[in-house]
Amino acid sequence: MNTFKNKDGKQILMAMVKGIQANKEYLGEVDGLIGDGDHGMNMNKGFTLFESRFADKEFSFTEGLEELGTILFAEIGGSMGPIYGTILNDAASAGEDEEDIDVKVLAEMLRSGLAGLQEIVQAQVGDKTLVDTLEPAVKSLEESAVLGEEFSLALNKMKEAATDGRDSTKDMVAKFGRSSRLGERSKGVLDAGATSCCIILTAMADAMIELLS
Amino acid sequence: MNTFKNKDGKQILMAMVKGIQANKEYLGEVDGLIGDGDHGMNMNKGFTLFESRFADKEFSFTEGLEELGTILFAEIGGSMGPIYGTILNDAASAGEDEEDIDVKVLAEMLRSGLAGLQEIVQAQVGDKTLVDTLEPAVKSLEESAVLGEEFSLALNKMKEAATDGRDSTKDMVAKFGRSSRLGERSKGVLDAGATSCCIILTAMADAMIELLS
Amino acid sequence: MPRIMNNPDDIVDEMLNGFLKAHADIVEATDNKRVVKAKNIPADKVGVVTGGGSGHKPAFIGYVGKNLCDAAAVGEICSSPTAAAFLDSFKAADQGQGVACLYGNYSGDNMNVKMAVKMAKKQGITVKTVVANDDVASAPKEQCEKRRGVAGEVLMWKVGGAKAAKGGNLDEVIAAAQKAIDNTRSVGIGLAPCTLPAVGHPNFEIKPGTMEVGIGHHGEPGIAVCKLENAAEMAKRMVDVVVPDYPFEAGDEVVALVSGLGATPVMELYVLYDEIECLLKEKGIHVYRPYVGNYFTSMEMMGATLTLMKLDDELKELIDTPANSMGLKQN
Amino acid sequence: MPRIMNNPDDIVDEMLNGFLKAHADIVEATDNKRVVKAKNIPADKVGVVTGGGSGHKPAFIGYVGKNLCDAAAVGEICSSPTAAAFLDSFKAADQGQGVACLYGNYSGDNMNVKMAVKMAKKQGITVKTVVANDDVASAPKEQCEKRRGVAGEVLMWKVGGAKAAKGGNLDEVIAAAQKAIDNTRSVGIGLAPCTLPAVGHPNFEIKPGTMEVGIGHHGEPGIAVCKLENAAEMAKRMVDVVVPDYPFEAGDEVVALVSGLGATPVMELYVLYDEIECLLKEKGIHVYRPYVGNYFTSMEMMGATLTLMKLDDELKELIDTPANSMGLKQN
Ligand SMILES: Nc1ncnc2c1ncn2[C@@H]1O[C@H](COP(=O)(O)OP(=O)(O)O)[C@@H](O)[C@H]1O
Ligand SMILES: Nc1ncnc2c1ncn2[C@@H]1O[C@H](COP(=O)(O)OP(=O)(O)O)[C@@H](O)[C@H]1O
Ligand SMILES: [Mg+2]
Ligand SMILES: [Mg+2]
Ligand SMILES: [Mg+2]
Ligand SMILES: [Mg+2]
Repeated sequence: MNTFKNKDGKQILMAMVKGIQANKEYLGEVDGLIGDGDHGMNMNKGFTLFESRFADKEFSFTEGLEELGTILFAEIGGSMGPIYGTILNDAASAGEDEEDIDVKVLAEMLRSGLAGLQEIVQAQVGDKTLVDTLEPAVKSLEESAVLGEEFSLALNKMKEAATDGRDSTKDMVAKFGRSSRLGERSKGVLDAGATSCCIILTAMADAMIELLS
Repeated sequence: MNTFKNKDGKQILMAMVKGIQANKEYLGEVDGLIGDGDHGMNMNKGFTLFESRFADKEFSFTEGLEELGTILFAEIGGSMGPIYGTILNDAASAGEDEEDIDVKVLAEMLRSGLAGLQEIVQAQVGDKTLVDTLEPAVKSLEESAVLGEEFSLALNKMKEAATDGRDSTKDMVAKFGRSSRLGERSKGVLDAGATSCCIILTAMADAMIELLS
Repeated sequence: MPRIMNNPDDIVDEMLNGFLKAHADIVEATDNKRVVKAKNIPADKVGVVTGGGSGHKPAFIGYVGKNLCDAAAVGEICSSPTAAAFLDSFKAADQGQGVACLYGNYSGDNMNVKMAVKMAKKQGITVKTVVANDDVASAPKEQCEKRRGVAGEVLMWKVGGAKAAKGGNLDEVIAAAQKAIDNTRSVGIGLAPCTLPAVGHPNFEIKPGTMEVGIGHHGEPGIAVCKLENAAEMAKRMVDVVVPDYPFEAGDEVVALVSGLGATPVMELYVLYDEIECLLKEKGIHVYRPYVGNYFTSMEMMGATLTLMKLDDELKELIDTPANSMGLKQN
Repeated sequence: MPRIMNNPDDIVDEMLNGFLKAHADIVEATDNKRVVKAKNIPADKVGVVTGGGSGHKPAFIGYVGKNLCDAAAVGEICSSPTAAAFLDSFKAADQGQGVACLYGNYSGDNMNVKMAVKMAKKQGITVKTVVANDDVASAPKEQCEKRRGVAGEVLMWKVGGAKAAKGGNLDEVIAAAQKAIDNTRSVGIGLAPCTLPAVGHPNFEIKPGTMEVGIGHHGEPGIAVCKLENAAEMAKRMVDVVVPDYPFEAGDEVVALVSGLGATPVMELYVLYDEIECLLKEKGIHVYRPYVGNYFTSMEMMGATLTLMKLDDELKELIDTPANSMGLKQN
């Protein structure tokens, strides 16, 4: 299949939650190296709050993204509230009228999320933030859509692009956020946001692939 | 010889100073076990102050005791200021008119110091304080005086009495001072004041023995 | 780190409960449990708001009170409050004369404040902002818009709060607070790290026998790691960072604020202040008003910050205005 | 322990230099460098004096000020001031109406105060004393004359200072201070030890994962070592020691003072106070006035003390009297 039903999307959200929960400690460690060590905790708090409120409810993929985004935004604060809140909410808005999600719709949703983010932060590719994961992931999906590739193939390619993007942050000097004050000292380790973004996109893609098969 | 000249007593005082300085850390450790760990520091501060003010001056044994006592009393404070200050000042007063110091004079001096102390503290033998060192030491000197023993022999006996007295505090329960709040928990270790008193008396006796020979 | 806490996830809410009970004469709760407001805000004055992550006591809620901030938004430990909390703080502080939001330069706070200001505008509340960037060690002077806000924020709140209390309009309050922070420079020296309660181990390291010069309030590394120095040397190092940056000069009158980072005994802050005051005097810089104590901390970090603010007549008057909050009481 | 200091032997003198510079509006030096006095002591009032070892900031000099103590004698770290310092404090405080010396029950202080009182008498100054013994854990009730004075001393100074300020004569001041301490009970829980600067290593141990219930302000062990508990359990343990000893009963109005021991973040004190207030409320005990903060510390010890004082009309009035010192400012 090349599409899944938007209304079947709950399990995708739940997989994203599991991805963050399983990596809480790891994300804290990554953030601890050049940030303040709370990234795993912040993300886990928001995603777990979503889980506890919505595990027993029915919701579509876009509804789930919207609710998760709103929780991050309104109840978590920090940098992650506005950043992931904006990405998720804007992605949800772009897809909320769709019954079926295909490569093209997903690409448009994530592009919309990224565009929303870039309205509030100035970070570009190369600045050692989650933009370094998200931008190549979105681009990969867009290319797959143009080429008319299979959804699963597109998702696997996106995962690779996200992973490469994440890894690319290792040799970068941070330009935004807490670690930007380190200058050259910020080199040599992954960016925490780029890492969590890769975890989220990977969990999402894997859950979609399962749904598609 | 069975006497030494009061006016030759500077080296006795300097030996007492060295005794405390050499045991600063040790006294701190002993006090740390059931007190607050500052006994070595407190004693060292007072004795070293005395050294720095009087190393270049001439003074007799009783003058030295008086000056050391006054420094402890007026500049150190804590418990040691009044306690050793009183012992030393009262001992000095009892001997200040003597040209020659013999067993009897020394016994009277230290008895006088102990009596002065007991005017300000209630501790008796058995209460795990420096009284447990000082009282048997004084008694030993008094006995030697009655028996007419050689001064050196008397001093060696006094050292033994002081050491036994110090060691006797090990199995006692503290009744006064900081460690008294420990009750049974104060058993098993020496009392800090009993230990410093033994160090002072031993250094004093050894210096006197040297002076006598 | 042995702590007095229950579930670390609840520490901020429980702290707020205790804070509100302990200081009921000065502050009160609002409908948003992450917003604390001053009691009896005088009518018709410009509202003054701040906010930031928790774990910095007395900052931020400890500066809500008379002639200081009217409301504060409360975040998780070391994490910006939500935009919603900032918005509700604006509402709690607004008396129809607009709101001055005086906060520190951290990316989370910047984003959340920006969004809250937008939302407030839609609801008819005018909010203007001043962003504290007093931490010299966090960026070179040419990029001072990147610098963090640290203990200098306390002086910004003092000045902005006093200006509002004296009847300044929104632009005047903003101008005074902006002048306060523009005239202010800080630097911190860290001696031991802190631990996020929910993480349980320090998230950075200061090797025994070393110190981190220019450390941030969350352990952000500074400009140099060097061997642990004595108080006189530390004082010189701090003065040598802060004084030339502004620069403070002979004849200047300043506020000098020495704040502990949390676990350093207050006794040691006085030792440090004694050295600093002597160095400033040597340079002909006169301390018009000293503040020494725990004014802006990072849980149980050890170390201290030095903050200097150059005074003019207006700033003197505003610094001298009485104030009453948990963190700052002045007659 | 990374410290901000120069030679540890000079830390008290250097701290005093910084303290006097930082609080020149409240205190001033005297001819005895180990005696600090309040500025502008009103004529014709009873003098109020305290004193004790250093390292307990704000105690003792932090409670010298308006409507509090008029002078304080300063000792070495954790060591009683000399008799001479107490005597000079009496002289600094005396306005011809006699002096109330309000201090804590430690053998060094007892000896030095006793001698100083004798010397003062020879010089024509009448001094009467109240010895604080509020620490429940330091001796059984039958031997309460052996108990240590801890944070309850702050309330004794507050009450005694206010009574003197209101024109009470020496016997009235002594009676009020004695009533204050008789109505007061405290207990401390220690989570981490402190280190004497000149010694350089902690002089006692609190094993990780454990806590010392009933710890003294110098690390004197208490009544039990138990596993580290959460805030709710610690609060219960403290309330269960303090409440039945006095005993405080339903309908009682109390002052509740929760003080940090030094390095515990103030945030955690609020968490603890929240729990304590709930437990007291359950018992029908009403907190008339809470104090939460670092009121009596032991350098960088971690942990907290709880102090309760039963109020009557006189004590309420005296507790409510404004005060101004470094450690306690109250309008
Ligand atoms: N201004 C910014 N622009 C883009 N991304 C940012 C910015 N600030 C922070 N980030 C992202 O947020 C991540 C850190 O998140 P987190 O640790 O949760 O927040 P905080 O930095 O407030 O502690 C960084 O690794 C980075 O990817
Ligand atoms: N009330 C007292 N009576 C007799 N000796 C005492 C008393 N208080 C303390 N001491 C002696 O003082 C010693 C402790 O001295 P030190 O550590 O210098 O003072 P502090 O206890 O004030 O820290 C104890 O070991 C004990 O011998
Ligand atoms: Mg972080
Ligand atoms: Mg001791
Ligand atoms: Mg953070
Ligand atoms: Mg001591």
